[in-house]
Amino acid sequence: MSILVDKNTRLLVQGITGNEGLFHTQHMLAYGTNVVAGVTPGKGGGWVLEGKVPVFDSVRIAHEATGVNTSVIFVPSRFAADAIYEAADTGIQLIVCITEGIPVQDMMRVRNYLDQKGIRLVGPNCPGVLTPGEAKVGIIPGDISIPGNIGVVSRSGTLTYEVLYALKLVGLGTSTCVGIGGDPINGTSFIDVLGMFEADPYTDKIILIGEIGGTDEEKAAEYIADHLTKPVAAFIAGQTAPPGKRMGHAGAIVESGSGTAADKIKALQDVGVQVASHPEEIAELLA
Amino acid sequence: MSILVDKNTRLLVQGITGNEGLFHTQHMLAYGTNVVAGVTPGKGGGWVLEGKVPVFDSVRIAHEATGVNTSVIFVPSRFAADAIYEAADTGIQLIVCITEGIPVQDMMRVRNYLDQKGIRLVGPNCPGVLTPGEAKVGIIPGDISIPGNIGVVSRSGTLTYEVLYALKLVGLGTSTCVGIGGDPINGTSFIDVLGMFEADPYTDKIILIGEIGGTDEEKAAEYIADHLTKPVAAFIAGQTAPPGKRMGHAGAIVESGSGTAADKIKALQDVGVQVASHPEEIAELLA
Amino acid sequence: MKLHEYQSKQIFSHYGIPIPSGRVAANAADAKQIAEELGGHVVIKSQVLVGGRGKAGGIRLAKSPQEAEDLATQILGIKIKGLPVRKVLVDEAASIETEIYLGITNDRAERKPVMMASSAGGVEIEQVAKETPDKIVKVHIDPLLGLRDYQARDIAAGIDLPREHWQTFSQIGRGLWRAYLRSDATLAEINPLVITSQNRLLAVDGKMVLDDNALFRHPDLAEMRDVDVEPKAETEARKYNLSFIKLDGYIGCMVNGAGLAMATMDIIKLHGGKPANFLDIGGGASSEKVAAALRIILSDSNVKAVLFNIFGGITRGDEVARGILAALQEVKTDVPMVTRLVGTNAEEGRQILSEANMITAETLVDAAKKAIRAAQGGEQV
Amino acid sequence: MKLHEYQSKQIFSHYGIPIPSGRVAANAADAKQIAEELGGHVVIKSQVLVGGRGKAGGIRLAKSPQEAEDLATQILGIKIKGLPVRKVLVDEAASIETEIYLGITNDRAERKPVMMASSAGGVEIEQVAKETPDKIVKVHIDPLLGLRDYQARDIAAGIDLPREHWQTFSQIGRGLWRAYLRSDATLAEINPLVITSQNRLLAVDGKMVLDDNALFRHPDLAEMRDVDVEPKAETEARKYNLSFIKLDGYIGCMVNGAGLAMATMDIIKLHGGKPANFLDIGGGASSEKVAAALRIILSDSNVKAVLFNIFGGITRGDEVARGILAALQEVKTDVPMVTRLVGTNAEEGRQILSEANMITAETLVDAAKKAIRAAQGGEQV
Repeated sequence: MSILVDKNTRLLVQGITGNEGLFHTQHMLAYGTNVVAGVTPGKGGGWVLEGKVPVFDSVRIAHEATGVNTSVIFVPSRFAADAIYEAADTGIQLIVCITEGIPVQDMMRVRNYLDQKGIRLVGPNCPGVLTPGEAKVGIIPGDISIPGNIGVVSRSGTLTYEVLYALKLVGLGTSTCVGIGGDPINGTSFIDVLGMFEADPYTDKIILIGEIGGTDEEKAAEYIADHLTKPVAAFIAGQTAPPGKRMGHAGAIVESGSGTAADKIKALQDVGVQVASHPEEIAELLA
Repeated sequence: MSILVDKNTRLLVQGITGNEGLFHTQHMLAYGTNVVAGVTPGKGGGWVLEGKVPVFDSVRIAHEATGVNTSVIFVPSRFAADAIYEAADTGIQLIVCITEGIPVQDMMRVRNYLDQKGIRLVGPNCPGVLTPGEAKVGIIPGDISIPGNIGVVSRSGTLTYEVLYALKLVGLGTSTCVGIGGDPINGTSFIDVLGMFEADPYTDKIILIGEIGGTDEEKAAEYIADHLTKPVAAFIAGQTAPPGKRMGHAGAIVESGSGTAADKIKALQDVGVQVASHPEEIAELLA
Repeated sequence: MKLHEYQSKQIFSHYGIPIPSGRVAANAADAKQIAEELGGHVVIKSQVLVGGRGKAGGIRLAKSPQEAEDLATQILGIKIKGLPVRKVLVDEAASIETEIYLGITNDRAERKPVMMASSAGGVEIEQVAKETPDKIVKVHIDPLLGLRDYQARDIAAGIDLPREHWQTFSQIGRGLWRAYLRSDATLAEINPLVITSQNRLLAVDGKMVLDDNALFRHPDLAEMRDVDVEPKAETEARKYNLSFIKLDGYIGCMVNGAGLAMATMDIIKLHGGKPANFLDIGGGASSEKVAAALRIILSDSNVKAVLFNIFGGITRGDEVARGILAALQEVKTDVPMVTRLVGTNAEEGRQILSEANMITAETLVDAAKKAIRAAQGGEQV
Repeated sequence: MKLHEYQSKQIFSHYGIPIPSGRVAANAADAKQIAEELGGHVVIKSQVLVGGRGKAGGIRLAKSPQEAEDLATQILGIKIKGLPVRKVLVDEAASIETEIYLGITNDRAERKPVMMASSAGGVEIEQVAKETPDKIVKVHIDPLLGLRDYQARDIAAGIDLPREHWQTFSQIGRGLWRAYLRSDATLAEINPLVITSQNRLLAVDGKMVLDDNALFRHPDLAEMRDVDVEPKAETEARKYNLSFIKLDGYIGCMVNGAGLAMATMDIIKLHGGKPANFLDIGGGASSEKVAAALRIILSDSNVKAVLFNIFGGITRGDEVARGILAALQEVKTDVPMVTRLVGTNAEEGRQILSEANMITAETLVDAAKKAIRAAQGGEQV
């Protein structure tokens, strides 16, 4: 159970025949995720991974043939916005976009379009969603986390893996881990996921992993104060980041003095969130 | 009471200082319509019609200052789409656009935008809405109709006046007359108005005045069969119109054999609507 | 406003759609010259704004510059559906393997542009729609978002286009969308879009119709209007902002309002007459406008009577009557005139007109009957 | 990617925004020549990608071509915030009555572009935002619909622009929106937009920042990149698709993942060290990529130790370890290396590395401490 993805997920992989798509489809299948179809335009009619997953020319055909309900996108950045529209127009209600480097104006249009339709996008530029023991949608390594009662939401990739792994090492498990992605405009915010975790009976504690740039963490702090009853611990990366520089993630930038780690940490601490001074400490805070 | 406009209408006139706008504002005021504000960008701060109506620079300012709830638009066609967006973005829930000649691609964008926001547009290229004895929003002459129980909905202007006047001559009155306009893409369809009349306790009978082009009348016929209990009489103009030519109205054109008067008349007759052979006959059909 | 094939294809080319090499010629010598430049093997295509050019002998293949000249001479001498051919397009001949239809138009019912394609290209889409509707693939385009790439691919798959062509087809689809969008077209179609024996996609024939209401933002396109091909009277009417369409009857009509104008034509027909035109003089009715309209109506020698049908609304009937009288001072004629004035100040208006040499009527039916009788010479006053 | 003033203004001009006459010059003789063409009264503006040019003496007025040459010579010799001036823009001098700010940027929180204006132009908008926030007018733009004319007028009214300028201001607003949209900008600002003493609106200074991720669709704009102004190491890193930012510390960092890379820098700082760089080597970790990254890190002579922090996820730890070893074969160095490998096959990876001459660590804290100690010469293995 938990949130977003689980045993009922019927997954479509957009861009399944690309290097990334194929590699991670293999890992998702190995984890037990119910990958039912893939799409690569022009390659419909074939199968991949020794006949395990059929490939279709379009999301519409894949949807009609297999009844997918979730899509994960691995297509290159210049085609990714189109892939999101295709999934959305076909009526897929949950879209997870792994692709990094989508132009930000494309994402503003995509996000405004999806909001009108009420369709949930996770990402882009994210590691995806993992519900340990049930489904892995994206690229989070499956073996670094065990089932448990801690919900994890993060803007980062490997930093999140650190935390999942640190939790596992002390015997703590995860209900669902959601990577919301490092882009300035994304589909799902901290607040969205915090709300889901609060409502989820399988989640008892929450970890939030933020970083510099934007004000999503500050908004999350407000939301925590107003709506959350479950304990939250956090870590914010980028205390030493210089202003005006993008730290790898397109969204990780301190602009005009706003979006600093110090501001975010203060906002979270002000509402009673424990903020770890380094990622490994989070496990201790929740232990 | 009746539909769309009444004593509670607080009307804004967009393009109030233009020839058309000013002339018709005078007539609307003379009729007793509650015209509370006008907008002409760059002329804010003045008054028109001997201090009867204040002029503002923008809809937002007019709305804040006077609490308008309905707007009627008289601005030239190249600025009309922008005027609709301005009214819609300010949160005005009923917009009546008189302007003729708005590019059809503009109207497709406008209509799709308004549908997302749930805002009602009547027109463009329409004579407006008249609820006799209560409010006149647009250019329908006030003295050709008396209050009564007949709802009139039409794609035409003067042809509608003919019908209102013919009704008046035999002592029949109108609940509300709605000119939905002669453009191929408009804000309000026959179906929308038929539904309102069916729900309106002040309307007992309905007149529908259609013309060649499109399939709005055919859809209205289906809707009448499925949803209407009140009697409907109709007239369809353009039986002698040659194919492929726009008959004055941008939307009045028989294309690829579709949109003919014969098709529309048959569709209406098939669902029991009495169709007059000439406009003056309608009054007799409902008498 | 309809564009000629050569104009439409120029626009297509601007948006990256591949078209054959070629140029337009107004005389046979030029056609020969162009054919020489193109290597001799060309197609000569009459540029007239009607369909069925092929059947009418308006499209011919030439194997040499000399043959091109001869054929151009022939084609420039014919009329197609009554329209004289004044220009021919000389295009490099393509060897065609497959013909596809691809077009964008406005879907009124859905209030969105719709892209349509069919593997039965080279035939008018209306005919395909009637005979084999399942061969047409349709995709609606979100007017705020524009055509998406995946939609173009869906269409390619829908018409069973070989996969090797999907990418080029998508580019052509995108180009057509941009041509449609940026020209404010109401129709942009490539018919046929062919696959050549060299396995290339090529827009061999094209058609665009532009939104007259949007021409103000396309002065370059507005200049493309070919006024030679429309009745002189319609060109003249546009000058005065009158909405006029010539018909083949004998009762001239002058009406305020498009719907009422159509209803007036209908009622003339209902009573056995034939309208000579559609004419909406719009709001107001200044004597200049009425005079211009009257001149245009009377320029048609078939017209045996004129029916004025005016609903006085905001415009008062007596004013309109005076406008008509002033116009009659200017335009001398002995064609009988029937006037029906209704609405505001109609009584005063009728008074004014009856003092002039005009037949007046009260109802529309009455007016139609009187006009028909007058046209037949039965009643001069 | 930041554009120079002269590049930004070229783009503005393309979209119909009025800019002063002027050209860019790389030497004083050209500056003199341009000043002559412009009539002598010009402004010489250093083209460097930082703010505060005026205060640094990088913007000067010249009253004659000779003065222009002299000033250009001076300005082309200075550095502004560490950046050498390699080009000057020579613009016709405008007599300025009023200075306005007008800009478009992305509002992350609203997920929409936002147009901002202020009557306090000529000052950085951040400063206005801090000191007199009520002087800033903001309007959000629907990304699917684009800037509406009424919004531009609302802004003009909001900053109390005299009405006579509203129409031109709206045109400039529309032009700026199109420049922003069609260049895939993340920032497009005119500062100041001035009203001249001839009562004309003129974009006297401008700035654009483009979205690096969108440059693939703007090859013409991509060519505008001025690689002279960024640290050589960053140019080099871009070649290998490495995300690298030079800092002023002494511990080089090589990490997979941007968040983890930041966290690594943070923890070095937390324990009293100073990171020399941010570096994300991304997924995988081929020996070529690791080698390139290592060369880039070591090209900074301040670097006294290197910390590898790798989380083995899909990429296995032993593979990464071999990549590092192979890279070390290529790049000979005696700078001490600390490696922390966690996750999948980390144990095997650590084994491989400890056999080489590397310091290994288990936790991030441990790694940071060891790297700091190594940098201070306290521990070589």
